Amino acid sequence: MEALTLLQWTFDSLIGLGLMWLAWRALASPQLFRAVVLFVAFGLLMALAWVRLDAPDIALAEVAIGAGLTGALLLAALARLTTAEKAHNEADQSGKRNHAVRTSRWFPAALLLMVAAGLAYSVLSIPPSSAGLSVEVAANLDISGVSNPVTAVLLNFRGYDTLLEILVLLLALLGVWSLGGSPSQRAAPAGPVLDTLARVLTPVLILLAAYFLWVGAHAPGGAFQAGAVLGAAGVLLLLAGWRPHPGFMQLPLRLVLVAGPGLFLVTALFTVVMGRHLLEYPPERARILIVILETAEALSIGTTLAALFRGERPQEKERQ
Amino acid sequence: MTPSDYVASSLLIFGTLFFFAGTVGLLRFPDVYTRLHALTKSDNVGLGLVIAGLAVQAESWFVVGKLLLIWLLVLLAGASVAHLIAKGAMRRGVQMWKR
Amino acid sequence: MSPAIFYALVGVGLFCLGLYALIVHAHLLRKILAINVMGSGAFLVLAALAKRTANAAPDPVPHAMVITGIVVAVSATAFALMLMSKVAAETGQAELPDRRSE
Amino acid sequence: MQTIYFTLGSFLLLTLGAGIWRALRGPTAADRMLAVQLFGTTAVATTLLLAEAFGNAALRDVALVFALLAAVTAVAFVRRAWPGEEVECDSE
Repeated sequence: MEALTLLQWTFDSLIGLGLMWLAWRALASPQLFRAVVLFVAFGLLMALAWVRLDAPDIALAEVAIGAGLTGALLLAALARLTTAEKAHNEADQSGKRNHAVRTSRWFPAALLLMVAAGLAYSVLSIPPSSAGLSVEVAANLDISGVSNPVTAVLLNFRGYDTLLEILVLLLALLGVWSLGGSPSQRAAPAGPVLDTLARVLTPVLILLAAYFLWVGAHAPGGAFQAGAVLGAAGVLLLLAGWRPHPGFMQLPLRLVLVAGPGLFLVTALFTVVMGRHLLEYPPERARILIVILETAEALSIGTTLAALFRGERPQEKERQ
Repeated sequence: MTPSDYVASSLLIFGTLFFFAGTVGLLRFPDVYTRLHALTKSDNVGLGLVIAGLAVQAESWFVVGKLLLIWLLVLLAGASVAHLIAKGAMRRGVQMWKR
Repeated sequence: MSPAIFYALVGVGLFCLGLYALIVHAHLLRKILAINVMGSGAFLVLAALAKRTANAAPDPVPHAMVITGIVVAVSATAFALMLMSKVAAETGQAELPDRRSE
Repeated sequence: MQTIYFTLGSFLLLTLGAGIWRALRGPTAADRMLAVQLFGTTAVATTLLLAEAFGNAALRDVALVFALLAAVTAVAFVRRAWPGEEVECDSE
């Protein structure tokens, strides 16, 4: 048993030190591409930390987003950045670049050491063991309609968090669209290998999203994980050169985007009108309500994430 | 330890050794193409052996199926990505190593 | 020290590392990465403190918060990256000017 | 068996750390991407080992997502972020 404890500590310290080291190297890297690559590796190691901390729900979301979406987003942004810099340097040959390194680094460093010490002190001074709210959640799990406590918290006990969260997601997309998006990049055709890869992986990803949606009621999984996997499928398709049907980019796209938040809002209003608290479902209908809400949300989250990656605002149809 | 434990442990250890070999190859080989070659050994054989070792211990056939699915997906993705990177490197004129 | 406290301390470290990089670096992409590292640190503190339940299952409420947090973080990152691209398209660089050099 | 799972898991983490050296060193962008690929596969193996060590079946789903999505970043690199001409750039 002693040896096992020692091994677990070895494992933990490798992950902890690895995280710190990767974050430091990523942030201090002189070259942007290397910083992005190290940051992606950092995200993967984060997922292993969630696995170790007995948080498979978080691990699923982190893997789908950290391994799939964040990396793709950062790399695409880096490509746009390089293009913009090149275009400007050609237009303006003088182009004196500003690489000024701020000299007074010791002041923020000293300040942050103090912040770190204060935070570490407060972490160390909280009670080393506490059940938190898990007792209350376990006691009320029966009326939540699902048996996975994390899904119960997300969709039932703290449903208003989730409601606001998907509104934030929608807001981010509106922000990206209102910036006018990026000039669409005309990449070379995908070639047979990438084409096949996208064709094989996309159905598997969609199936996996459906699996997470279904399994989320009683095991790790749920709308967020399903939505993240769907979003990754969309990103893969966009990268392989697939373009959505122009008809879909009009009203249908917008309907899918607002389906999740819209249904959630309607449910919230309905519960209030029925004389209950905001988003307090009647226990006997909770299960079916959660299934419907989760499906709509997963679709909306997935579409929003893919649209965020695409970045370009769908063209308005010419109105005569 | 039961006999199946011994089988599983040796498969797992062999698998990890392939991961080690893949990492050494990634560090020591001289150019992108040879490093790709080292990398795919970890993907295919290393993960394959680890999964075989875990499948020996699995409690149900469902778990074995899921493990095999994971391996197949890694094979597919690894092979495709290796091809894409090699092709991209050739098109961009990354020099091949010559003795 | 339990593993939970250890991971919480790592989270604190990541948060401060990210904050330092956010202050020191002038490049916008680095600032976005720094904010993401800060967020990861905060998530790690939350999830680690949820694990203080001896041998029972961890507290699900912080887990749910971290999941929503991860999705919000990626959408905010996407928006920030688009803003950065716009700045770069306008000015040709994505670096904040140093006031003293003007 | 627990001991073996944790020993091998820690060993895999060490090889991860060594592999990151390639991501730091380069010299080409493709080399850095290869390190991330290896990172992904090793993470799949580590997650599967931990699933067995903790007896938590849900962690196999995590490994499944790892396996599926490791390709997306690499494809994004090949399609979007790979600079037109490779220069043997910095090494630290």
